Amino acid sequence: MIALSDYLILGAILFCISMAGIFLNRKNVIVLLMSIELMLLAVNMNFLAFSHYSGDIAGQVFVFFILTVAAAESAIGLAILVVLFRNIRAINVEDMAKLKG
Amino acid sequence: METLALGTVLGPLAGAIVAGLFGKQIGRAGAHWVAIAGVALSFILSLVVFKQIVLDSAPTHNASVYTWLVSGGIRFEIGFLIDKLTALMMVVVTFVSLMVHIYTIGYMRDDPGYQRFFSYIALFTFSMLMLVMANNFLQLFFGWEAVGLVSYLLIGFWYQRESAIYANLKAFLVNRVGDMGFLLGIAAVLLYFNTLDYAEVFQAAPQLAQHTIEIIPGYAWSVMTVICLLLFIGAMGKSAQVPLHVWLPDSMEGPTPISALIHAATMVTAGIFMVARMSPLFEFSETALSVVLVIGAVTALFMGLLGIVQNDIKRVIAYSTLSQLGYMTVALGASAYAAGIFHLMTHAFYKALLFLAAGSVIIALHHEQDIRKMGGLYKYLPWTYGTFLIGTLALIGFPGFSGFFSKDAIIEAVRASQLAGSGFAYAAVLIGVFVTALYSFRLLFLVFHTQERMDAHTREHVHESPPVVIWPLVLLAILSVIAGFIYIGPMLFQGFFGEAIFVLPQHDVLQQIGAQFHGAWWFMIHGLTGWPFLLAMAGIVTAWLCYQKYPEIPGRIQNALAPLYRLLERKYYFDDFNDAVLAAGSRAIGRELWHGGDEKMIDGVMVNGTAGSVGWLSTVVRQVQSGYLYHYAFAIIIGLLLLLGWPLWSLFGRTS
Amino acid sequence: MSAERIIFYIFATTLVLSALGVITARNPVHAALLLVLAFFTSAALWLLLEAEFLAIVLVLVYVGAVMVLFLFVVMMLDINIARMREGFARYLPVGALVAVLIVVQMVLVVGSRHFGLEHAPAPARHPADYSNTEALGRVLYTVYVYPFEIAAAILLVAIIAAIALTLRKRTQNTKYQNPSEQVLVRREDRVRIVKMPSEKKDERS
Amino acid sequence: MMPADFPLLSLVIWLPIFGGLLVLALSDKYTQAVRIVSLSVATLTFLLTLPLYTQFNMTTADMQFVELAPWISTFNINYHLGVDGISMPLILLTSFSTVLVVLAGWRVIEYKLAQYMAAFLIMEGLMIGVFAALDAVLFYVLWESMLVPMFLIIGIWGGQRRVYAAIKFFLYTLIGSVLMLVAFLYLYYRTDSFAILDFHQIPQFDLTAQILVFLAFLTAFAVKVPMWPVHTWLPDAHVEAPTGGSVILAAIMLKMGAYGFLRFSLPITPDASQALDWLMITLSLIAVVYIGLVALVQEDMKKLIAYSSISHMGFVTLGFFIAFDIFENTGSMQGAALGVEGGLIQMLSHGFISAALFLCVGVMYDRVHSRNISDYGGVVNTMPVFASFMVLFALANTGLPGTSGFVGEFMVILSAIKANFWYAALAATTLVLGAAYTLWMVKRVIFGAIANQNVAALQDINAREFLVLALLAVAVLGLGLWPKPVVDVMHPTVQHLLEHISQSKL
Amino acid sequence: MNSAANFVIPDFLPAAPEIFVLGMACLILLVDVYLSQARRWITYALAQLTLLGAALLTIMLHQAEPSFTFNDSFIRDAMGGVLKLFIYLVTGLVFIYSREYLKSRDLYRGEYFVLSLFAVLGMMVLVSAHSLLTLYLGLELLSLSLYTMVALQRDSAVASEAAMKYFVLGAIASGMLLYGMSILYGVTGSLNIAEISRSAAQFTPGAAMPAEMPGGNTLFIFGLVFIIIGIAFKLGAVPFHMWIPDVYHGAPTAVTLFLSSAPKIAAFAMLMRLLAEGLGALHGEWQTMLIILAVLSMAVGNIIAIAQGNMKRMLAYSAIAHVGFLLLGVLNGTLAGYSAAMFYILVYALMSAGGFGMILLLSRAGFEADRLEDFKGLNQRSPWYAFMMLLLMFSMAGIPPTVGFFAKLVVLQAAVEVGLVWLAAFAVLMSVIGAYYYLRIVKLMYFDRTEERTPLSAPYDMRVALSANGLAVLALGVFPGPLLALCNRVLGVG
Repeated sequence: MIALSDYLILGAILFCISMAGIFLNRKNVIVLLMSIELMLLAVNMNFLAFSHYSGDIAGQVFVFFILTVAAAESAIGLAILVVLFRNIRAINVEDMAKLKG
Repeated sequence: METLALGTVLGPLAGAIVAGLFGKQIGRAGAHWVAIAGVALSFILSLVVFKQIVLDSAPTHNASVYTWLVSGGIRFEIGFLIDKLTALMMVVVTFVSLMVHIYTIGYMRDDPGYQRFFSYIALFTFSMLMLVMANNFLQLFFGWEAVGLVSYLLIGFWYQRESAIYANLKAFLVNRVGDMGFLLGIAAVLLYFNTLDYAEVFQAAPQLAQHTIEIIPGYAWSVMTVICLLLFIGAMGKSAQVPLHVWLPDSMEGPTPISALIHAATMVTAGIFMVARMSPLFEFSETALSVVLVIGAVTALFMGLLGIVQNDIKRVIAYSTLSQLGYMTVALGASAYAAGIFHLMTHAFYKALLFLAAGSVIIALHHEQDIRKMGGLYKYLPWTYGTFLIGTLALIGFPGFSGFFSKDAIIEAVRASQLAGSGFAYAAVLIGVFVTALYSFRLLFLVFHTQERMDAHTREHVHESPPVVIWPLVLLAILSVIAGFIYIGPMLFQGFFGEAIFVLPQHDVLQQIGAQFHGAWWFMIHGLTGWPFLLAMAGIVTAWLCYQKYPEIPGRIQNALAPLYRLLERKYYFDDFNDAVLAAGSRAIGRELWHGGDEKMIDGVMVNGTAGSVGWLSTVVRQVQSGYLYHYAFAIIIGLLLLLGWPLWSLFGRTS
Repeated sequence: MSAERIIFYIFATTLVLSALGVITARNPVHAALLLVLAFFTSAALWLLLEAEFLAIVLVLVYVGAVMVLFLFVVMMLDINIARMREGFARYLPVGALVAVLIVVQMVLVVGSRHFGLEHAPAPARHPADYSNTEALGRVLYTVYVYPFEIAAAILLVAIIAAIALTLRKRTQNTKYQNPSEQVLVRREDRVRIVKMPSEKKDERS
Repeated sequence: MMPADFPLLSLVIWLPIFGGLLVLALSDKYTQAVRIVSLSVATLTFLLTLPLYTQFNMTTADMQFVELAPWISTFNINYHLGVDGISMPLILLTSFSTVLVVLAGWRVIEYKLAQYMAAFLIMEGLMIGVFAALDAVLFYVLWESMLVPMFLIIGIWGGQRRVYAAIKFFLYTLIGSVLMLVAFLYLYYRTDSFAILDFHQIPQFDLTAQILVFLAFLTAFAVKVPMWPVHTWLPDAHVEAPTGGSVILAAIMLKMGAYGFLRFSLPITPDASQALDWLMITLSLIAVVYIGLVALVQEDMKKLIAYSSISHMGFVTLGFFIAFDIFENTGSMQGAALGVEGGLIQMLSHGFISAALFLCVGVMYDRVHSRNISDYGGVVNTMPVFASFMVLFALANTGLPGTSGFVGEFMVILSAIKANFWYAALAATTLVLGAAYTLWMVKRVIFGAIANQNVAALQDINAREFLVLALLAVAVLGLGLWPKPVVDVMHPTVQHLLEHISQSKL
Repeated sequence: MNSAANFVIPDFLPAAPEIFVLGMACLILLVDVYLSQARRWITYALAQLTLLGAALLTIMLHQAEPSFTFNDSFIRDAMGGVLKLFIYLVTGLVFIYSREYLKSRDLYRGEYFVLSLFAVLGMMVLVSAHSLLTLYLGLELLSLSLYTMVALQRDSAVASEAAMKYFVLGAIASGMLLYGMSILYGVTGSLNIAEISRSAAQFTPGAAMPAEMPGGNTLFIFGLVFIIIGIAFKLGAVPFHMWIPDVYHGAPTAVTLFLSSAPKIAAFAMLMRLLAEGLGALHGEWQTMLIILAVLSMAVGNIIAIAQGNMKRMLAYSAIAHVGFLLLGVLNGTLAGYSAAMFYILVYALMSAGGFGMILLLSRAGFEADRLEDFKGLNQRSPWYAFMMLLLMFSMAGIPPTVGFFAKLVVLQAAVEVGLVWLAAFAVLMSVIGAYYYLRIVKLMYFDRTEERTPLSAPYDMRVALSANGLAVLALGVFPGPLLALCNRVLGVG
């Protein structure tokens, strides 16, 4: 039998990996976006696990919407990325530091 | 009586205001007429008062004019107390003042500040009357400060002279030091009597004789002593007793009539008057009396010594004034208040005379004051010479002249006194007599006899002063001769002052003297055999030898006793001490507190320091906003750690 | 050790490893592919959770659309691969430490201590005729109609955004040739002769 | 005779404010109109404040001319006005000084005259409001709003370092008052009311809380008074502010701190006041002596007067806080009353004298454009009339009997000795110090031979300046020769206050 | 348990404003396509009309008693109504202020307005969300629109940088929020806020494990933390504030203006729905967290703002500081406290709109007017607007008689009410530091002289609106009673 905790721990680990990805990544913005996808994946994992173990479908619905939003989000993210690239000819995280202080 | 008093006071005030505010409109003549009218009025009124109170011995008048303010259940009032003492003072003040007014017309004839001057001296008369007629401490203090103010204005009358405005500032400040003590004394009176009205205070005084106060914890002092000493500090300031005497010589920067009126005849005697007025308090503190006695003696002797080395005619007289004030103070200390007042009166006459005569000399020599540039003037200024001689004789106490009676009375009183320090005081006043005679006649010889030392130009223009100057001299001269003879009996030994002056029986020296007093003639004869007379003669002879016969002697003595001479010349280094230590010291402290305390500590460290550090902090903290995305993310993570951390800790801490 | 436990652990490990790979990959393309792998594995895990529909959607929508979009962008923007991993190691220790700390904290909470089987027993399997898709479909347009509409709006915004940000008006930066103009061109159009006075040096200053 | 419920206070608060807005509307296009309107508004306000005195009931300690209207019902904050024997004279002082300020700025101000006049008129309204407010929030609102015009006045029309001075002034006073706000909120929490009089009636008030509240108030009021060591904003502000600004600062704003002590600190936290009176007395005496010495060495006339202001305000706080020692020593409140009323009189008198002295400096500054003592000398030769005024005010500043300066100091010293001889002794040093720094300045500025061409070229004061100074001279002498009418107003209030604070709230 | 069975068509009426805005947004999107630049004003007018219509609908549909629809995932209550109305109002102001700016920067296109309207829609959804799902979706709708708007100035490097940062951080934040929601869902087994609060009621402070719910306490707090992070990010509370300065600074001023005003109100609503209504029972727990956030925000915001030379950046930091104050009101945890916070946020939205509006007023083609120096000597150029700015600045500093003072007063009162006197004292001291940089603006406008003589060119409506905005700050300062009463009433303070 797989315990609910197993899924949750998995989600937790994924979540942390994605966060680590975000603040460890010094260079590539795209990887940031990917990390965000991972983070959402972790959350989805949680929702599904809960909904499964509580026999309530609402969790699945939520995941459904999260997927939708995530898609839209990544679209916009990539669009912004493109604009950024056109402006500074790079997608290095370190190159985005004109605004500071 | 009320109206009389008011008239006496307001007359000069009106004169002062008119002459002061409308001087331009009414012109010079207008100014002096209005001022003189005012003073003359008050002189006449005071004569009336004098007649009623003294001659017809009407009851003492004590009533308040209006209530100044009421606070904390205490009424502060403005009012008059007119008893024999007051009446006498009124007459003296108004008379001398009147004389000076008249004299001024001549003396200040071509001074641009003519109107201002008249308004000042009229104002002075007003203040002085307020002082002497007060029936409570508040008004006393008012008059006290007011005369100080006028003296400030008058010393600085020629405000373009640096020395004058230095002198008047000095005078005011030194007086303020005295006033500080005086004010505290008044406060102490209020504290213990809970009223400022003379009558109530004096009446309650005996009960408080035994009370003690611990100003410095652990030392119980008699309340009376504290009060009296504090009040006497005030007197020291006004009446220029050592060490608060330093202002008086400098005050000679003022016009001569002022020296006569304020710094010889009236204002400086305010202290004496005040102590006499406070006799019901002083009597209950032998300590205070001894202090008064000693300080007076010191002043009397050592200030007299300074008179010998001075070369400015007015300064010589100024130092003699100091010494004479010392005599009066001695009298007070010996509980011979009457004698003190008596000397005050006679001194007022002859010292005013001396100053005015000196003034006349000064005019004659076109404002030359250095006696080394005079000499042989008696043939040019016969009247002046005559009156001056009379004044001098009165001053040294030549038998028959007014000074003789008052001074001898004081000396006798001191001899009879049993207080601590009376021995020293007696010696001091005796030597003082010799000294007085010495410097007075030195002055007389150097000015009127000996060969003429003024330059040719001046000599041609030397001429006797106009009658408006001479008349006051003559009048004062007459009084200087007769006043003593007439009044010694009644004033000293026949209870002239009645209840105005209070003396405990065990202190009443005048009583003892009075026991073998058989009239003025007797007193004169008696005086011829006493030490004072001989010492005075010795003084005259010495002066004759040193300055008339063998003028080279002084130089020799000077070289022989160089250190001593320098000591005298530097006036015992009082001024140097004040300038170098007190004045400069407080300025230095002030500068230190300003730059060090205010600017460096408070502003520098506390205020701007805080502001600066906040600014610095902000420049540091803003570095956190590095602009790097991963730092921002990291901040979020840290926040997460933080918020996650503590509740979990608390929870698992509790469970496990 | 039941079969599905084994399956779970296989996929879970793969998922974690591929996730790690995503954030450590030097080359974004690799990262993207690893992400695809992560999606696949998690899809499998979701099947274990009887969320068939979502599992499929995940594969179709994500792997099929989103990740392709990613790859497309990665290709479109020529990125200097060499600089990709500079300084990664430098921040690794502290980063890892923090990450681990959080994992510990989270696991402390969501671990078996609260969600072990004894607390949350596994539910019974649905019968074979049970359709997850239908179940979702039933509620999606009825109970969740309002969220559904909002989701629609969100997608619309995404479209608008994508266009507004990336669409370039061709007219501005593309050049056309017009041969007839080129033929008809005259000298005056091309050359202009300007008369200028010869200027002296000193006037410059 | 007006009806009892006539909103006189509101009138004198809002009239100048709206007058100021009107002036603002006139703008600099019609400068003459601006002047006339400002003057008439100020004068009218002054005349309207007179009934406060003439119709004042001197037998009761209750608030008079009370107006009460709900303002913010949700926190039961009210538009609550009223005056008693403490605040009423200060209101008159305010309206009086404003007239002078308007006159003083008549021709002198060229840059943005309308804004200048408007600022002063609006500030007048606010200041009167501060003295009349009986609701803590209303009080605070006015108290803070007041800073804004003053900030602008210093900053716009000030001298060289005006920006520094203005910001220093603003933040200094702000940091003080915000803590007072917290105290108000705490008291509201205790009483569920913002009415100041309700604050007075908190039955049980433990000492710690009292002390905290007291300290909060202290920061606010000590900065305003100002007391050592938070006084350093004053010299800067005074020096840099235009003459009018200095006058209002010295004459009114400083009084608000002292007023606050009487209105808040003492009645609300009597036990804390008693516990900390040693501190207050020490600070007051430091103000008298330390600041007196500092004033002695100032080279800038305005700075000197500013420091002398601090020193004189020391008497005010001293007069207030010796009360407790006097209870202990004498067991009666008589002496205390003397001290408190002395302090109040000192406030008024200082209002006149410092204003007068600043105006005098202003008169010279307008001609020579220097405040340095060393740039003057022998002014009397060219400006005799002015010189006599200046000397008069200087002497008043030294506390000469017959001038108002004497009354307060006299009363305070007389009651201080009941608390402790040395308090009185130290306080009395001002007789010497005050005379020293004031008259030394007079000696260097007024007397002596003409120092330089500037002085030689001086014109004596014109009719307008004469009027201003003469008004003040009358006030100074009047208060000095017959303070009774003013003091009588205060008796019931002060008596009531002292009875109140003599009962512990512990 | 909401299931498909026994399904009834939900009542759409309560959501009429949302539906209207959505419809209009789509309409404008279509219309705009066919408009030439010259006719762009039609878009503008339509957008304004949309807001107006929405406002009318909201007012008409207003009712005191809360009512639910869409299976309790949508709530219509008085608070929501008022918040929405203010959102319309502020957005309307934003449109007025931005028009000239957009024109002069080739941003005067349909997208700006459409996206704004979608953002408004998102806010509305957020405001009246009654389930985690709708709340999340509303938040995303809002955020996505905002990301795009920030990047809208395509040729500006800083703008796109700002957008990117905003996007990434925003995504993280929503990820955290979601994680928290998932936990809550797990614990309570429901997405509905009412039910969540019902089960949260069982929460027993102290005990780690209540009987009926395994690990309930721990999990609640666990979820709570993530939820709070999500909210704090949206509000911009330290340490989740990092995006604010960069985004405010980088975004085109017109967008910054929008960003800094209306969404704050929405964020407040989100906070109310989640913390107050959902997890009110955990007040004891989140109060402490909010205290930490409040202290940090006030300190960091005020202190860093001092060092700023750029107006937008400075206002960004001041925004952070203001959030700190807002939290003072919330952490009081009573209705009175919430109403204080609501008052604060509404007032802040007004002030912020006015403040950025002034920047827009001064800016013109090719000149951003976002440096402090650009305000030099404004009093010479235009006394009136200098005065307006003075009012706004003093209001932000919390100096009476402006409304900013009362905003601070009420939240401080709320803090004192729960015995946090030290916190109040700290807050006021921070506000003094804050006063310094607001004063600097006033100093620049009034004390410094400038040679700049170009007259301020702004369309009539903008002048009127801006003046109204400034005067409102003063008027509300003199008569704050009504607005306070309103906040109290809608929150049902007894």
